[in-house]
Amino acid sequence: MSKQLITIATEIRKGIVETVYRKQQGHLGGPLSVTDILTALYFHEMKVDPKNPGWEERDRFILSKGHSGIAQYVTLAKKGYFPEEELLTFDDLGTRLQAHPDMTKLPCLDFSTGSLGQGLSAGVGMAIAAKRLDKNFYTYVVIGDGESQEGQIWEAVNIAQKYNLDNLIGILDLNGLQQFGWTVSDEEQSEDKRVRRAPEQRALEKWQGFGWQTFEVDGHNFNQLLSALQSARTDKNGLPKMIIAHTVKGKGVSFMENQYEWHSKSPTNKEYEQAMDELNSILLSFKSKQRQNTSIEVKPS
Amino acid sequence: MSKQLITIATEIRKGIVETVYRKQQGHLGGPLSVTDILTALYFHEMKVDPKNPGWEERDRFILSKGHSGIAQYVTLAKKGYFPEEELLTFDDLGTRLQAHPDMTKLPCLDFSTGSLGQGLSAGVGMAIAAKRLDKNFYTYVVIGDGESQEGQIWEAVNIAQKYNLDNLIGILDLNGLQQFGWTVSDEEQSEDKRVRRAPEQRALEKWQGFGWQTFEVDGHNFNQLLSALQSARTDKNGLPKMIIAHTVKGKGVSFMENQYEWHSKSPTNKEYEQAMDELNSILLSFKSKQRQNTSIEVKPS
Amino acid sequence: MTTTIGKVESMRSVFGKKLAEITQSDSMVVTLDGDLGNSTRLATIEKEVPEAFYQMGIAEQNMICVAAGMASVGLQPWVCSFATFLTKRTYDQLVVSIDQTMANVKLCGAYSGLLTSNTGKTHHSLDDIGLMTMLPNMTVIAPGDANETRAAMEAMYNYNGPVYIRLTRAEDIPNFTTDQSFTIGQGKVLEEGTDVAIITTGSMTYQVIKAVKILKNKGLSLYVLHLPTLKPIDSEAIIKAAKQTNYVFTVEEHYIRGGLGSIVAELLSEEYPTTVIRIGVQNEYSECGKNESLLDKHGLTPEKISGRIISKVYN
Amino acid sequence: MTTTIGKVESMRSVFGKKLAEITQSDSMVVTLDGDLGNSTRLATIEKEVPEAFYQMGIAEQNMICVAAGMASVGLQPWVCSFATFLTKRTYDQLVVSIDQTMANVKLCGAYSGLLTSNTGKTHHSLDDIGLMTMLPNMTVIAPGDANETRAAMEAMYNYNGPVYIRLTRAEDIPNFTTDQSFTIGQGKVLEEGTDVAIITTGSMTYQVIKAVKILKNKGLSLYVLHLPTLKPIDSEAIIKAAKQTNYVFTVEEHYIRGGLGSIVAELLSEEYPTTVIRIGVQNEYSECGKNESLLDKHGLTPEKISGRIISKVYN
Ligand SMILES: Cc1ncc(C[n+]2csc(CCOP(=O)(O)OP(=O)(O)O)c2C)c(N)n1
Ligand SMILES: Cc1ncc(C[n+]2csc(CCOP(=O)(O)OP(=O)(O)O)c2C)c(N)n1
Ligand SMILES: [Mg+2]
Ligand SMILES: [Mg+2]
Repeated sequence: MSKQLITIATEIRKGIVETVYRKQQGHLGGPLSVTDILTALYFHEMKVDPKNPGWEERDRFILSKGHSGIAQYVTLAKKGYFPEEELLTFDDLGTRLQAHPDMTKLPCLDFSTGSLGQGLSAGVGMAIAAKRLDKNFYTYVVIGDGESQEGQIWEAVNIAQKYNLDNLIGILDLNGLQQFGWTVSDEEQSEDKRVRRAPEQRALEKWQGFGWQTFEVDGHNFNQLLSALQSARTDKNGLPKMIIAHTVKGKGVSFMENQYEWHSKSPTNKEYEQAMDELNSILLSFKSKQRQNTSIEVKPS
Repeated sequence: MSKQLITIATEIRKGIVETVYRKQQGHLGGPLSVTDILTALYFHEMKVDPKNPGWEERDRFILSKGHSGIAQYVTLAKKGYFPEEELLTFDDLGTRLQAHPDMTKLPCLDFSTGSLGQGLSAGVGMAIAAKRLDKNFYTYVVIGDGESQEGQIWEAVNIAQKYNLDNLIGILDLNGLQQFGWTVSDEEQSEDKRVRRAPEQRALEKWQGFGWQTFEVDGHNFNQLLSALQSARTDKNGLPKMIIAHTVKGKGVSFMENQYEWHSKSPTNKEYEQAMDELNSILLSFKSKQRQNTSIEVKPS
Repeated sequence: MTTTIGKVESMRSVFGKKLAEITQSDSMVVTLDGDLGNSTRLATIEKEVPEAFYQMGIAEQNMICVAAGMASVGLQPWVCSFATFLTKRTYDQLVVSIDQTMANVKLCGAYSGLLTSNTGKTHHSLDDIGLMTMLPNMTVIAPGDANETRAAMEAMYNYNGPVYIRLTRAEDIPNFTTDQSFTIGQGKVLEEGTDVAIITTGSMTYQVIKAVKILKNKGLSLYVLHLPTLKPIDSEAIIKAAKQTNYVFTVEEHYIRGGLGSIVAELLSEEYPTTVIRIGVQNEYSECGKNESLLDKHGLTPEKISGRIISKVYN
Repeated sequence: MTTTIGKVESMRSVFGKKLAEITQSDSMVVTLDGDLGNSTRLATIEKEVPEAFYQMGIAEQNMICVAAGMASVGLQPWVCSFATFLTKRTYDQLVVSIDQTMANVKLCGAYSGLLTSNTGKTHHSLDDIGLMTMLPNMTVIAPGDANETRAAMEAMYNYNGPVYIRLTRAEDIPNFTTDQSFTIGQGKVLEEGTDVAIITTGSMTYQVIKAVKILKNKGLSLYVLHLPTLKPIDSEAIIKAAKQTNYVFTVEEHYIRGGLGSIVAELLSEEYPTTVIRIGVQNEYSECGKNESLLDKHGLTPEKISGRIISKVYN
């Protein structure tokens, strides 16, 4: 039985909003921005087995922008790694679901993050290890656009290219916002009502300049995401791959979209209800559309 | 009275070899590689006054690849900042001429370096300060190609572009070697006999990708160096400038050129004599050429 | 002197306001943010003195050296980020570009210790006292309340050289200091007694003040020394505290390896050997949790602190 | 046990050879270089087991996390650079990617202390004991001679978890240990006496052995405890040393703030308060200079060490 990726992603978004609302703590903007990417990876692209999380041949995944951990937890729960009820322990003392992914607590995590800029390097290490050990797994790393300001990212980029890591696939969650960032001028504001931004305008030039193969996609369009992921996986040309995914921070909840304050903020009752209404109506409208055309399906795992 | 830059540079090279030979310690490859750049800066481009090293309006200079400090010391001595005899205190306990430039010991240094990758950031700070204080000085920073592997460089590059620092001029000493680096294949070897290298092949793409204005020059050709420096200084277009200078590590001494072991090694008597012979014959041949054509002259300061 | 407890002021909001004031009054002062201004309250400066606010993005290493470069031209930069990133992510830069050059840079470590708004072990800063006091030219300050933060910032502004200030995110600390001025290097005796000396710093002093109430009820005579400056350390005050009592306890929101307790043990071992018990975070990582749970887990609530002291003294 | 002095072996050359041996015998072992292999002798592996050598360039932060990623897949990476860059430049990475994940990574800090081949203060590593012992899951080793380095490396190889080994560039230390095996966490009593205990580590133990000769001539009875492991610390051995003598001196090529002396003072202040005098680098930066001049400047030659002890004991 296959479910539509959009449905899954929307349900993940609901789980994110629900958890942060109930616990009254955690991040929202970044998790909602990266949801479709996680859905594409866990429900279509990656070779993983929820029943055997330690499987040596599994593809590896690192959420380098670790503050979006809640998005990964909901995704993992939906995929069947652990019961959804455990989500309600998020951020509690003693939980396996730490604010930032902690592999020592939750074994289905391939790496720990939380301090920005380190995950891509760990991915380089995994990709080198795969080559050294003749293993065919791929390593996927999601980084943020704000995170890309960390110099360590560019150290990793350089070494990945030097060692021809075509088994390393990065995804840049390019949502144009970070935690605080820079103010924008009045005319920039009018466009999408954002009042601050992470001024990354040269992502493509930078990654190409450093010798990576790049793909540019709408990070909320599964057709584009999946086809880029497939090319990235199959082009065994010695080049590490970066999928530059244009995304919207807070995606799916109108009043959170492109608003930097929603980086980490807990919804009030009213905000929670509006958010869930909006997400539910996406689900509904998608279900009616579904009857009309066929969309991308989830690979049976 | 003006002296030819090539003559000055060759004399500086002699001073470098002499000092390292006499003290039997220090670096040679990097200092010889950067000598012409330092000569162009101190004897032509920069607005400085050896009699007033603390002059507030002076141009600032940072040797980010601080292990080449001896090259800067000899240059400063030749320029008249301190007596040449002091060079013989290089690396001694109590000296002002530390192995790596130390502004707290030698006041004519604008910044301290030695740990690679930090100097460009300090230059960004000086350039921002100049704008904030409405000062017209320029900030020049020399970095190494090996040094450019440090992620911090790319953090600085990003911020310089964001803050439109067109008063910041970088020079990349692109000599294709670092301390140890990577082995080269047999065919790569034949070209210039180097057995290892710093595999920077994308400098232009990287710097342009990050939004800097670039210039590419032969770092041992004064015509090219000076004209790039002049354009860099006069293009007030909001872009920080990077002069990518192709250089030869160990330049001027045949058996040191392109040989990674000469990164830091002290010459034997015989090697010292041969090196000085070679440098002297450059001086001689240049003096005879000088009679035939006019070359670039030193600006009276 | 016995402590009088005043109103609760948020340390970070006072930090933002005081720094805006300083920045407004002196155009040589500039501020650098590591993309956390809305958390740390450095955002106040962007709002009130925008031309003195520089957003350096998520690139802490560069930020530190930019500040050093600015200082070399005569500016007085104040750099602010979470304590954990400000110190651990940039330690080589702090050494080489700030401390070795004696740059006039003020380093503000917000969200220090365990209380980082429930973000967990990657965000805890439990080693920054150790890190920063190993730097030969650094001055290290950890104020106990908002009032002292304000006074310490004025002193930092007037001091020429690198200073690190360690701030807490906790917002339930009432003012217990009243001094308008702050002398770098000077400890403050909050209680004079003869059985036990408690030496504290930063956010823990208020917990100790509460613990003292419990301990007095148990009939103990207490000497309380609050050390808002960790470097240079007030050796005289520490030795005096040790001499007047039978036991010395130190309390800090920091690892017991390398922090205040370590400094006190180093000093007293040389000058006046005596029992020093270090209360703080043991050799382990912490995790997510609300402020109260984390303090409790690590034995840093008034109840746990007093319990530890009692069990040692009456054992 | 009285020390017998054997032949001089260079610690770095033994390091390169032993690591090449380990790498040859186990294909899960890989090595990572920070562009200093020809200095540190990691180059030996590139020559002898080229497929296990990864040049990571001048990018220490990435190198640390690459090693952590490799370890997560089952490799055992050995990372080597100058101690100062390996620790200070990467401290946040060491915390978050190595220590918090308990990665099976071996960190080799070459050219530690003052003796960095005359490169000056940016290259001195005088804080790495402090830095590395603050990490909850880290094991910290500082062998005293080449023989002990070899044995310690074998122990590191067999231990599952992060280990930091602090190596000296000094090449004039003869072997004074003879053990073929190394037990992590165990100190070695080199001399038993009753007046003064000297506790040492790493490169300084040999200087102390020489100082002991001078001190014996002055009629002092000495207890010498060599601690090649700094974490976990051999508390029992330290307490025993303190109990048998009247004074404890610690000697290390490190700042007296935060290092071995600090660990000893912390422990004894809690367990057995006694006089601890920390001999090491004071609160100041050093500079260029030949090995002998630097040791002399900082009071770390046998003459200076013994002089300091005598003036304290007979003052
Ligand atoms: C080294 C480091 N510096 C600062 C932070 C604090 N921080 C957490 S999230 C964040 C903004 C991240 O922006 P971005 O990477 O664009 O993520 P997204 O927009 O997807 O949330 C910051 C500054 C951190 N976690 N690590
Ligand atoms: C942070 C840091 N890592 C390592 C070193 C050791 N080191 C000194 S010079 C050098 C090689 C530099 O290469 P490059 O920048 O290309 O300089 P050049 O070739 O001009 O000598 C290295 C690795 C250092 N000084 N700082
Ligand atoms: Mg973003
Ligand atoms: Mg080079």
